[in-house]
Amino acid sequence: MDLAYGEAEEDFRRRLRQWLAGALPALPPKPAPDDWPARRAYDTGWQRMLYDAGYADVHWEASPTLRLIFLEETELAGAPYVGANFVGLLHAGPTIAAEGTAAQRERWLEPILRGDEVWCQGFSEPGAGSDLASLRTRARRDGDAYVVTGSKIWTSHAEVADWCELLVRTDPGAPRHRGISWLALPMDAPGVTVRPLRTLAGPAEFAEVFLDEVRVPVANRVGEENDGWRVTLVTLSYERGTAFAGEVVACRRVLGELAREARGNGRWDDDALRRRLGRLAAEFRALWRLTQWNVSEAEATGAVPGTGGSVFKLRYSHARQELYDAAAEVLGPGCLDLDGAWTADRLSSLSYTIAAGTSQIQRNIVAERILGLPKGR
Amino acid sequence: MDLAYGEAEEDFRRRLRQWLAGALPALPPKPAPDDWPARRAYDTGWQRMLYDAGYADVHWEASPTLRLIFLEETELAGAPYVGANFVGLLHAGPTIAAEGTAAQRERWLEPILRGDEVWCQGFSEPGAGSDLASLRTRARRDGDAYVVTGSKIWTSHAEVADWCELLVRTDPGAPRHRGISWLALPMDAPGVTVRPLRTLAGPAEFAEVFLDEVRVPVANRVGEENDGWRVTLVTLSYERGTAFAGEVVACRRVLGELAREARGNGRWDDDALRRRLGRLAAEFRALWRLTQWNVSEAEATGAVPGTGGSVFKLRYSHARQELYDAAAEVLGPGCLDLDGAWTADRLSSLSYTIAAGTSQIQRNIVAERILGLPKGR
Amino acid sequence: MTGAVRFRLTDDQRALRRGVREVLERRFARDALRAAVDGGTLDRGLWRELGRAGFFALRLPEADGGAGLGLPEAVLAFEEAGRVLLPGPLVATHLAAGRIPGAARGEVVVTAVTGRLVEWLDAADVVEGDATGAEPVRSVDPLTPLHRLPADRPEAAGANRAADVADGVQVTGGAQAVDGAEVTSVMHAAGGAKVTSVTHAAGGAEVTGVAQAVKAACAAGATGAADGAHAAHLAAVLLTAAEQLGSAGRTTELAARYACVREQFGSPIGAFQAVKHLCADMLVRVEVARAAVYAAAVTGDPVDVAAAKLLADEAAVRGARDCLQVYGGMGFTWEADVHLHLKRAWVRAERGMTARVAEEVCAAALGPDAADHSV
Amino acid sequence: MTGAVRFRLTDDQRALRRGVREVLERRFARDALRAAVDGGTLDRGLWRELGRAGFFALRLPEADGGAGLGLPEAVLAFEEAGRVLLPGPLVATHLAAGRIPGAARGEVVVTAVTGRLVEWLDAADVVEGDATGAEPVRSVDPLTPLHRLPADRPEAAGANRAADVADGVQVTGGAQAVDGAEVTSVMHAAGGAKVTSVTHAAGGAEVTGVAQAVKAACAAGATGAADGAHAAHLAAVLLTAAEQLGSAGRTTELAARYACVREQFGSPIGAFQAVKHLCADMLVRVEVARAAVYAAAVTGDPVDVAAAKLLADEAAVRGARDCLQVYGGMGFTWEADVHLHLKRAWVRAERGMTARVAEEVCAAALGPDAADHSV
Repeated sequence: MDLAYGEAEEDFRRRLRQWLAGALPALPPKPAPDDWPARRAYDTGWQRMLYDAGYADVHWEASPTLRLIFLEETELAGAPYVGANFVGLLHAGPTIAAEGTAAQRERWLEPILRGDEVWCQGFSEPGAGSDLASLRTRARRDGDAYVVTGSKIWTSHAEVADWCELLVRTDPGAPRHRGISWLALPMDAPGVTVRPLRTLAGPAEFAEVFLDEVRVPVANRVGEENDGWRVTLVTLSYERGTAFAGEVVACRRVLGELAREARGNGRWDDDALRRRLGRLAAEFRALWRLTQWNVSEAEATGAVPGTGGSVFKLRYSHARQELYDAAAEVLGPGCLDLDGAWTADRLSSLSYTIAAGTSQIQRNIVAERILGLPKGR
Repeated sequence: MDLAYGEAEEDFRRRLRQWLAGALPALPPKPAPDDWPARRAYDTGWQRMLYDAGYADVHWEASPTLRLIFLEETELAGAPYVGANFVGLLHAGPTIAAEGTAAQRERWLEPILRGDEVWCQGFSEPGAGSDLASLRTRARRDGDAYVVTGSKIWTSHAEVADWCELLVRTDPGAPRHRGISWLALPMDAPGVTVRPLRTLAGPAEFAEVFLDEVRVPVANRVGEENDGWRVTLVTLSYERGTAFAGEVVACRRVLGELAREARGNGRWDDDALRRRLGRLAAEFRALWRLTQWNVSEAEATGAVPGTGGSVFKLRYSHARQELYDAAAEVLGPGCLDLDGAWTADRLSSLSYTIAAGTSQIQRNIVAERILGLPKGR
Repeated sequence: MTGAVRFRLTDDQRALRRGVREVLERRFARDALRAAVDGGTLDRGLWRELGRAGFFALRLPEADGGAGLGLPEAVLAFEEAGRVLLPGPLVATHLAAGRIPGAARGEVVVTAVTGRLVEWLDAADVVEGDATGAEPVRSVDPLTPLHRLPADRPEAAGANRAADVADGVQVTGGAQAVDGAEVTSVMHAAGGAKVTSVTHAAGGAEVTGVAQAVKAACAAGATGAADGAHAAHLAAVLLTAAEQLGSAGRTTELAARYACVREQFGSPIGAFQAVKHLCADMLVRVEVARAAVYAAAVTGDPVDVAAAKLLADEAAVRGARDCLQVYGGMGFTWEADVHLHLKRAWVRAERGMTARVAEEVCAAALGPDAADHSV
Repeated sequence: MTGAVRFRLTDDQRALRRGVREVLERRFARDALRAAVDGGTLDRGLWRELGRAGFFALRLPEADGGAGLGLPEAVLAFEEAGRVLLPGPLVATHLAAGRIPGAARGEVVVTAVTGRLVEWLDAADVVEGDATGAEPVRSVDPLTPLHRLPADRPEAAGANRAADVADGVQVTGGAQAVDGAEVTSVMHAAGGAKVTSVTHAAGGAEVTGVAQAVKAACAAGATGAADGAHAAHLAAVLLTAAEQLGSAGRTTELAARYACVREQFGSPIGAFQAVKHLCADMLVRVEVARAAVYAAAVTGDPVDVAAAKLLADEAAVRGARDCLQVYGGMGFTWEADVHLHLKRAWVRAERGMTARVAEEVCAAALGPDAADHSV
């Protein structure tokens, strides 16, 4: 049981920190929040800087520990988030790397790393949320192409993406999990329509994607036909306990800011609020330690305990919402100001117990797969 | 919408208050908590006093409003609880009154009212708790008697009871709810063994009752053979929104005592604890109003809203546990003293979310019967 | 008078509730709601219709053109308003009826400074309290435009602190104004125009008329004014609680309805206990809050009012949160109404009396020698 | 040294945990637990066996007859103790090892005044801190006899307040005692016998020996003594947290196991989401608390220790409560072990550092200019 890092890791951290100190001032100004093309350019520009400095593949090649250090240091330094590169770097890329042919890897991986191509994700559908395997977007084989019809929702960055990792039903007669395939859809193909999806947090990066008889070459299928569910699980289990590492660092920073604000506006003298912040501080300290624990296990065994992070996500989602509720209490009536410090984050935090597996689904996973409770009911 | 009482009610309250002022000082000293025969004598003695004063049948004949006033005033005056008379007055008695033959009513009702006979309840079994209809205690017909074998649990006052309202399975082949009958079991019948049941709160009034080929006359069956489930539901729905009325009054008194204690020991200066007590005060105020609401509805329509009190019980059970957790915080290390003011009540409050329908079962009832959510799962 | 306790709706009250619901269904159906969300302006036609329907004059004596009803009836009307997310400074205008000409009939829109916030300042013809220097805020709630008083203004800071113990309509501010010195702080129109700009309000109320009305309201002397202010404050808090109650009831219905139709894993999600129990707990919070709000309307007791606000705030905020969780991704979209309930509930939780203050009021009532029990 | 972060158990640590678990399974199986519940006395044979197994001497240098291990290993051992509800003043005796002769080998039972409470006073050979005037209390936990200091004694009140910020083993009390004037306040035997009564302790340690040991512990001077006291306090808090963690893990296991076998409505109750999700939340609390407790054992940081205590207390108390709910009526019986976990968790929550104090410690660390982040 140790929290010290090895020399190589500390060296990596030192060099990264040094590089960040030089690189960040050279960044262009941040684009407006809803200027999607400018945001794409900003995000991919940052990815290109990482590429040139040798950090582009930190999510793919580096050990979980180095990845953890990368996420921690970039967050501490205020570096840009992965942004529009998210799906390419953390979902589609790893899937292609693991399950693609040599030609597919050749075609798609390097452009992701260089920030040349942006991917989005076409998994969820209006009727298939928690129950993803009930997806209905249909792909009919026609010669050397699939003809795809259906719709997807919650597709981030769809407006500016070049590719979409798409789950489609290729065998409607098979059991739910057995008739699904994984396709790389070129977003400029005829029949693809993208409609921005406004959320309760205002205009966000989400969109709906409508597919009307879109032809996708069979060569764009990764994995075997009807084997897409397994291919997807490979993607989902790729993450090595670091999924929210940067966010936990950020939450701890926010907590410090809240304490400063509360000290300034007098709310700090309220025993209840002050101790509430203290409790959250304990919470996020523990979540950081749990991240390090999961990374250590992943490093040693290849697997993240708590069934791939469900334990972590359950607690973190809740703690993040608590954090922004506490922020509202610190601000008092100021919490109603959309331009206020934490209002936008409070709104977006509302999705945490829903997105990427609701807390209800995560509890099922924890109870059934870790505690061995029976399925059903 | 009104919270005023009519003249008749206010008159009832005045006379009751007057009577209590005279009657209570005449009570014998309270018996030791685990001297069950003495407690029986004390409880039945009190019932006899009520009988002589004309209040014995307040739970049966009086309007829900008068019952509410009775519970409120006796609690405020510090009168004895219903104690060992509970099952007779509030379960078995009303069942016999509603479903019994003239002879049965003649035989059993008056002794209950006079405090001459004590009843206990033989419903739950070790294997049949939340799922009461899965009970297995077997009654085989043999001439003019049933021969009963099985065991019951959570039978209060069994050691000192004369009668037990017993649910038995008379037709093992029928669907679960269709093969059950309701019997009045004389506790001195051969084959009845009572074993006190120790709880986490120490020795309490609970017992297990073992039945080994006990002969119960068929004449002791209330309702038709195999119709016991319906007969039982009659009992369960008898209560008219007043089930916890006295307790809510008592909880509000405890809250006042906690505030006094906290003011004395300095904890009142803790914003968090003080406001916690304030929140509980709001809670119990509202629960008292909800009681009055339910009673008013019962008075007007004959039915308690919130499906017979499930809404009330869910919130009250939780609030009661919160109350005693707050008490522990007021006491600090003193909360570990079993002889301390609220420790025993804290322990017994732990049963509230379990007994008489767990909170999980109550939520099912509320969701399915009030909100119309589908069954199953 | 031998009746039992009748803590339930009378037939008249049921009829009133039905009537308000019908007006709102006709004049503020879902398309009107979404139009209000997109538009952001106050519908003066709707306001006048509310006036005609007696929404504002409900508690005025019949002699003064009102319905002569009481707080319980007002609470029922505001509960309905909360259900459909009816926008506008409803509470302030209702409280101004009979005091500020035109308010009763919905011809004048009245808002009030509460704490450091003013709702619907640009749309209001009359502002109660001193809104000098208030700056527009990009409101989290698309149905409630907000202005905020500067934090560094001493009075505002004072008001903010005072708000902590006795928030609400600042009638004392109005009383100051009758001196004529700070009339602009009482009257307000877009652009900071002087008091004469009130004449642009429908109904043509005049400055002196309004000022005299305010004066009259305070004429009973310092004690009377304080009592009146206190009563008005309590009413404002309680009517806000009633709106919260309506919203909480509505999100509970929405969640239950969605849980019956949305299918995942081969059955309606409402068949899963996790969803089912979430909905059950929502309903429990609504019913407990309802008992508290209705009782406070009957008694008018300050502690009952504080308890009502506390429980109704919680029912509304947590109800909207849980409804969002039941809706899942769909609840996160702008098109679903869930977020409107949540954001509005946040606004109302800050209005009049916060949870913190309500808890203190309830705690303070736990007197040292209090057998805290009132029938 | 190119290894990655290794915040996980080493093979040696796994072996240690297994070893402790085996000893406890052999010497303190369920029948022994229930015998302890009924008996209420401390099993000196078991105590010595714990001593022989190195439970108390774990952190003593090997030169002094210890195992030369650190806080992480001690935490693992105490977690196992918490799992099986091992009774006795384990923390105080462990902390006395090497300082009070006989403690390391389990030949002497050492207890300590923490706040206003003393656990196992009658059974102890040595008491650290001033227990003068302590009165027996009918303890809520059948596995932890308690004495309580009078509230009106100024020192006790002081200790109680001090306890709020730096509770735990009151080594300063011990330091006073080396002057010889108040020796009885350091040493204690049943009946208030003087210090010589320590000779009745197994192992025959002598008064002067003990007094000198205490003196030696404080010899490093005022600063050193304060540091030592602080370190001992932190260790006491952390080892208590470790016991809570063990208890929380155990109640989670018990609940899950019961949910798999108990059937109602035709299936195991663990198949119902309500029960399933209760169990899942229990496990989450355990794993988050585990990360906090283990990390605090590695860093020894006071804020990490406070966070660990806070989260472990919550995991233990709520875990036992939820386990009771899963057990239903069966959990309410004396025969089920659930209540023993709950009551013990309540006792430990009051020991060393309460949630209130832990929250304050964590809040205070949110420095005004703190980018509160330490790798």
